[in-house]
Amino acid sequence: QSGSRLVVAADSEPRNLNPAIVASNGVFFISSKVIEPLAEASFDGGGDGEGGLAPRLATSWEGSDDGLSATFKLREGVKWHDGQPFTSADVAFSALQVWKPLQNLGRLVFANLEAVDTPDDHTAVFRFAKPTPFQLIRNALPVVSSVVAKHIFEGEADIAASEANNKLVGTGPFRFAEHRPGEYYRLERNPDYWGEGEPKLDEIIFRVLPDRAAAAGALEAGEIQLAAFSQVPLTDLDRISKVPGIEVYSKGYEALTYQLGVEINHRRAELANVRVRQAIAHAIDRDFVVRTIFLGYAETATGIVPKNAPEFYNGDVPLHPFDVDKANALLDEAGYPRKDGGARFALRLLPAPYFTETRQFGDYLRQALAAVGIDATVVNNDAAAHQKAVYTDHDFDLAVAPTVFRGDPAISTTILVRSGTPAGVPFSNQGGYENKEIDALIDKAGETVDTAARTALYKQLQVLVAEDLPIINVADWGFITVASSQVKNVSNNPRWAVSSWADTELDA
Amino acid sequence: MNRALRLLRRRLISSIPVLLIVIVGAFFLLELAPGDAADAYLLSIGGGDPALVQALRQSYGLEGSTLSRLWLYLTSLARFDLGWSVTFNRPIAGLIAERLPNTLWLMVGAVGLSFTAGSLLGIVAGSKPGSWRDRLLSTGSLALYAVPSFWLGLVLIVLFSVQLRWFPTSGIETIASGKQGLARARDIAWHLALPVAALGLIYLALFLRMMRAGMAEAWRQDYALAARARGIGPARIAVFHIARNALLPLVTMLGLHAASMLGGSVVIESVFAIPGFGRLAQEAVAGRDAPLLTGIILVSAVLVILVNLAVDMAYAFLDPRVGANEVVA
Amino acid sequence: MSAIKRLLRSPAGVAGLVLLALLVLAALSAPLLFPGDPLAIAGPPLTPPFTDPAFPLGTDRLGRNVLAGLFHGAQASLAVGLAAAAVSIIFGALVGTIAGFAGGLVDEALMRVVDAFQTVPGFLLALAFVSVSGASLPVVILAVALGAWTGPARLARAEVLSIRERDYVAAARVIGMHPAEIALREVLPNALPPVLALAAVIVGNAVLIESALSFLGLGDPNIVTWGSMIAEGRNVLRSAPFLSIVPGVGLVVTVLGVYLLAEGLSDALASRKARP
Amino acid sequence: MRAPLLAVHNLTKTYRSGGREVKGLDNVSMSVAAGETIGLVGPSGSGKSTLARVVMRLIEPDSGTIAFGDENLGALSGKALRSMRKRIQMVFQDPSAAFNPRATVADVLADPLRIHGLASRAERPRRIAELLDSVGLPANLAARPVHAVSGGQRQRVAIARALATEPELIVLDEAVSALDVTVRGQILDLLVALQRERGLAYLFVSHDLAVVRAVSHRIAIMDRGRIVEAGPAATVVADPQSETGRALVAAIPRLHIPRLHTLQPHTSQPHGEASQNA
Amino acid sequence: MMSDVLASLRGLTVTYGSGESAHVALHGLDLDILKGERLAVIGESGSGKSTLALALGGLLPPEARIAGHIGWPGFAAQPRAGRDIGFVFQDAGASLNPVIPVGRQIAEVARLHLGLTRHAARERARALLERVRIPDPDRALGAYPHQLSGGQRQRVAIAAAIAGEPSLLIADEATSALDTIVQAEIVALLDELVRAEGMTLIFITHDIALASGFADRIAVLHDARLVEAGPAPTLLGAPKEAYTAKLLASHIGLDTPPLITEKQP
Ligand SMILES: Nc1ncnc2c1ncn2[C@@H]1O[C@H](COP(=O)(O)OP(=O)(O)OP(=O)(O)O)[C@@H](O)[C@H]1O
Ligand SMILES: Nc1ncnc2c1ncn2[C@@H]1O[C@H](COP(=O)(O)OP(=O)(O)OP(=O)(O)O)[C@@H](O)[C@H]1O
Ligand SMILES: [Mg+2]
Ligand SMILES: [Mg+2]
Ligand code: NI
Repeated sequence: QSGSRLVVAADSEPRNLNPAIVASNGVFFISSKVIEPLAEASFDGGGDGEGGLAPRLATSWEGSDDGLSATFKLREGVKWHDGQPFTSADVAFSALQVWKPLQNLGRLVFANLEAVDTPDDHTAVFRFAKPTPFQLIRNALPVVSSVVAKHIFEGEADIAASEANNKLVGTGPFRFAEHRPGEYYRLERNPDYWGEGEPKLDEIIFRVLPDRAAAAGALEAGEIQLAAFSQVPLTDLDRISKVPGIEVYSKGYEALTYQLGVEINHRRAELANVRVRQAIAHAIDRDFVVRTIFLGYAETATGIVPKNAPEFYNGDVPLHPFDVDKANALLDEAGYPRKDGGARFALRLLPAPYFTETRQFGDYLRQALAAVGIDATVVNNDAAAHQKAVYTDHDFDLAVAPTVFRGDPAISTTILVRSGTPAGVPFSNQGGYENKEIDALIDKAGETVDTAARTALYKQLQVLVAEDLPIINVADWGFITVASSQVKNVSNNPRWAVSSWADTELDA
Repeated sequence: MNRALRLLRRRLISSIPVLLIVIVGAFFLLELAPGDAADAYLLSIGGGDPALVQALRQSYGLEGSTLSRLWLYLTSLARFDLGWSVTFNRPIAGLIAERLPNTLWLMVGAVGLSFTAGSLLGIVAGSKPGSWRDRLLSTGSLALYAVPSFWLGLVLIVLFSVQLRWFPTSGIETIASGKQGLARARDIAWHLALPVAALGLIYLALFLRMMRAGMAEAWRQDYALAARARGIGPARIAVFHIARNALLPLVTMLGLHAASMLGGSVVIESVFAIPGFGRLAQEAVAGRDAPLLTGIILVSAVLVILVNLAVDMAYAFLDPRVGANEVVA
Repeated sequence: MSAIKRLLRSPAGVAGLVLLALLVLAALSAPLLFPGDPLAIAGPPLTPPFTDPAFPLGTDRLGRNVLAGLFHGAQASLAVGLAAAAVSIIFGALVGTIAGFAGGLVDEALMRVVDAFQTVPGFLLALAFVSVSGASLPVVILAVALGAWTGPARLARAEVLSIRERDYVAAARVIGMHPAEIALREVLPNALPPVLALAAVIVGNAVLIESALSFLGLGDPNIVTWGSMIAEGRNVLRSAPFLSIVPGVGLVVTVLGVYLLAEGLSDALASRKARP
Repeated sequence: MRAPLLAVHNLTKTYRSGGREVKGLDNVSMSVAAGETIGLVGPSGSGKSTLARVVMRLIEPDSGTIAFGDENLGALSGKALRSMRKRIQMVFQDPSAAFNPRATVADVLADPLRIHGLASRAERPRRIAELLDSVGLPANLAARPVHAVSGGQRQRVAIARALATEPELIVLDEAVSALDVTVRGQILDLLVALQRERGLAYLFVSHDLAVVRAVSHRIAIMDRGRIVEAGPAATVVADPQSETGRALVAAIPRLHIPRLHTLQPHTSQPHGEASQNA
Repeated sequence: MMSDVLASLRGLTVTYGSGESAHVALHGLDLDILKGERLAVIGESGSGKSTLALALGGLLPPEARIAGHIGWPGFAAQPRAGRDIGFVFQDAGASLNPVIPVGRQIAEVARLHLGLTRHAARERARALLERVRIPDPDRALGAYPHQLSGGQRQRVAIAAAIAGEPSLLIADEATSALDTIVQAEIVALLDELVRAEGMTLIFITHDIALASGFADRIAVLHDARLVEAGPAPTLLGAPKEAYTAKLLASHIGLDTPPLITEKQP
């Protein structure tokens, strides 16, 4: 059908739109329609016969037993938006010139990538200097493997600063048409797309709407048809779900799980005491948080791996259920009795500023801590100041962090508890926590090529973390998509909002 | 008009040190803030490693001292180059040129609305001080003034966009409509109706009350009594003799409030998703983009100075006494 | 007739006084009527008003008592307003007076600084300042003062300049009074009242600016202010409008009160001037 | 003639405003002897107030000298100038503008006593009462705010303030112009009496030649910043030499009391007719 | 006919304000104003002179309450300010609108009361400026009040007051803000105009000498009451009331004996 235009709310305009360089959801949200990864997350089977991955630019993948190579068979007959053919040279270029040296997550995943062999136009063989678990590569594919065109970037002195990063040329179902800063991005149908009968839409417009309440209004007024990433405030969902012609989806974010965690500065004597940390864990009513702050659109967390990652999840860990008396007893035991005023000690609590929920949880945590005699002051910073205070200057006692589980614990989870990360790295262990046992376990898992053995190590890690609580995980949450009922095929994969939308349709 | 020219020259000369203070102040404000552009960026992309942080700092030119950066900035300003925005990865001049018109339209609309409606209603209210009409108008407008603008904006959206669907909820024009010329102007006006109302209604009270007070004051002047003594009717006195005198302080206030209105648009732009100056400034602050914020503040200061110049000219036009010492006859 | 008597005679002034008295009463009684932290989670979230006698005005998103917030918010709003007004008046009057007395280069330099602050949109400045310094009550107060001190500075300077030319200052010089004494005893006491009358306007603006900052997420999270209540309530503007209407009414009453009082005050001061 | 008490030489003062220059004083020289009253008259804007204020060192002249007794008054500054002020005082035209709006009569009179150390704190109430008495005011007026007494009384308070430092010269700038005629007569009588008792000298500024004539020994006529004519009061009035002098004399309204020669309505020219060609 | 009564005031009482702050500015005034006469009203500050003038023109402020009766036997109907009664106030600078050229201010009156066209009214304004002896009236038409000297401003105010060809002209301290030289000029002008146009003049002043110069009759006000009124020669030559005599005695003229001994001490 023709003339179908999908208007979507977007809440930010990334300064670098190239997903091969910036692997973040804000970038993927727009660019994933233009630039494709080797494989995408899926609710069902994958190219290697195992669950969870669907082929995109790669049709199949296989890792060697020694963990020193991985082979990708590439899709044939794919053309770049400018008409050039897509070949293995593009993959090699992307991996060696972009993912490994430039990409925020690729730098870690491909740290040991040495070379990419291209025996033919449709085969790419990744060679690693040290054994690299294929489980990790595989899990990371949807996030780290966005392929860019070699002929576009080749010869650029500084790829990271290239103009081409914001005028994307990809292989995806939509071509980048225009960006009116502050107003919208417009993507148009790629008539030469490899997917048969795809894309179904003629045009996608990402309309920049920074205010969440405004997005809800625009949706109701019919000015936009879709708002993903909870752009419609959770509190408004109950009402808006009753508006005829509007659907609410909570599926489609399974591989984009955000984790609400309390980061702890272990340099504070009180917080270095495990009893105090346990007391704090007991002081938090996780059910209340899920029910009231997330209005049920979340799950209580048991540790650093969310339930949404069944491959690694271990629910059989020490839990710290909500128990104010227990918390008080632990604090008394730890040697911090209530003083005259009823407070044991004072803390500074820095909630991360980017989500309403993290802030609200900050407000809640202040109250929860007050109930056990800890006097917390909430410090409200903007993003830059928060980054500086928590991750560079370590000038905090507790921080609320929305960390992301990215398919494999090695990508962005173990960094939360492994000691030795230099200052300045966000969402890493900046609390100065150091546990030899945990460090050794993480290092071992990093070298373990065998999938089962590696998985077991991570399950054990969850137990250790739950016992010692270097970080307190409270809830795991996804997002909500609200769309006009005209929009079809919504939320049909675990990373739907940041996938290609090749099959998304709009009923007349 | 030689007295106008004299005024102009004096104004321009005295604005040079003012702009210098503004530039240096704005620059330091962000330079001294906790966190820099690299910090802001890193969080926005969800993390990275230490080497990336280093690379970012280097590519943003954040290595030298604050003073050396200020010097660099000033020298580039001297070449009429506003610099490069790391947040947007674009030249600042282009960025500002793109956003400024939207804010200007909003301001012009809001000022036009509040000034004309305010002064007209002020004449109505001030022509009979103490009457119920006067009380209603002046207290009612004050109540509007006391409503936070963002809240008024949201209520207008709910009422007129979502419920009645008379106006669009947000944006400056219909997206990707391809409209040109007059059709586009109409489209923009239609989009601006609500934000202009939200901002204009707030300031309406200011002008209304000032006009009303000015009218009351002017009525007490001898020339009002003299006009009555010459047999001129009250309506004619109000409109032809008093209103113009009462308008003078309003014009002055227009200049004084130009800056505050520009500030007020920050919130309105955010509510109505208008890609304007205010939002750009917010993003500059969030991104710790000192050159961008300085550029924005500099341009708004220049704008305010220009408005004040225009106000002075208008004042000189309205009040023959300004700057004149020559004696005729 | 004293200025106070005249104030009590103007309907605007009396209305303003009554509104503000109510507000002060609410602020003072807040800790008595609602002891404890008004931010404490007290009941089920989003209780509509007039349904639960324990929460006459309902509860918010997290189950906090809206009525308690309203009363404690009065305290915070008044505190922000008064402190901001005090800071800007004191600082502004100081700068203005120095400029007025010193004249010459000092005057010129100070007035250029005043100009600079006046050409920068005050809210932009406040926004940048709070983002950069971290949102806490003192910072918000300073941010408001940053945009508000120029008014008092200009007015103080103008008053000093005009009073300096009055005959009674000349008379003081004639009897040989020391310039410092002239400044302190003859000029300042007569220059300050109109400057003080500006306070009311600043209080009103401060309350509004605080609410706008809260709207943009830059309020002090440890304190209830009406601004933060409205800012939070706006997310549920449609489903629970009372959450933003209740504090909104508080805000309107406050600003209305201070403006009416300001009007009454300026009338009272003006008629004193007009007296022969 | 004795050495003059006040002597000014070649005083010049030019006001600049909006690019225009106005000669406030143009090369003015004059003197006042002890115990003498000099009347200064002239049309509006002729520079009378400028001269009075320059003499008082309230306005700085562009050039010229001011000598008072043996002192070079024009060159004094700071403490020296302030202590010199004891000897030369001033009374202003508008009795309501010349007092701090917050002061009481006692405050006003205590200030000069305190500043020049003329009376200890304990003696002040008595001195204030004496001062009030010397200008014909009751002592109980001291507690009243200055703005709560009548215009005539206020001008008496102003004179008392000037007398407090026991000066040798008082400059009176239109000191009686704002008063009703009946009050004006009383104040003039008071001034003359004080002069007789204390040997005060006055520089009496007024635009009303008749009043000046009534109280001055000598009269100086100013026009456009210059002294165009000066001489003994009787002479100047009887036979003005300057154009301005003649115009001033002609313009004074004469009280015309007819001898009841006719009860017909009056149809003659007004008595100031000569002014039309001034 | 000199004895025709133009206006007759009976028991005229004007009170400002009410309650405890009420202030009686005129108290039981009985006075006839004769057609064609020149009546001088004298009195000290606050005696009620301006109040009387405003009451005659119906221009009292809203806070004034008026009692008693003002009859206008000299007019067919209630006289209108501007058309039948012209006013000149003390401060000419303040009684002219600062932002309107003086020519327009005069022409406005002429258009309003004489029904002239815009052009004719302008011509009349020009003629009036010439009549009040403003040099270069063509230029003065477009001048703003601040561009004129004090005396010229008062002349313009007079021109505006007589632009409607009123038969009664009230001049309230029209000369007391001016210096003596200019005062004499303006008095001469008024005197001449009134005679030439056959207008009745009420000349309000605090200066008894000025009044004595050209008034037919004089009314003396004191403390809100009419002390006495009568033909100028009678009143000046043989005042009936002590207050009038005191006013006369207080006058200082050139022939008043000096208060000092003229020799130098
Ligand atoms: N501060 C000033 N700035 C500019 N011009 C001034 C100033 N003071 C006085 N003048 C001008 O200087 C001239 C002399 O003024 P001055 O006040 O001395 O006159 P005067 O004789 O006292 O007049 P009057 O009788 O009206 O009081 C006038 O033309 C006046 O306009
Ligand atoms: N609008 C008013 N409100 C209250 N009192 C007034 C008002 N106008 C005049 N008065 C008072 O009424 C009395 C008479 O005033 P009026 O102006 O008639 O006096 P006047 O003889 O014209 O005095 P002057 O010579 O000072 O002009 C005065 O005491 C004055 O204070
Ligand atoms: Mg003078
Ligand atoms: Mg009067
Ligand atoms: Ni005669």
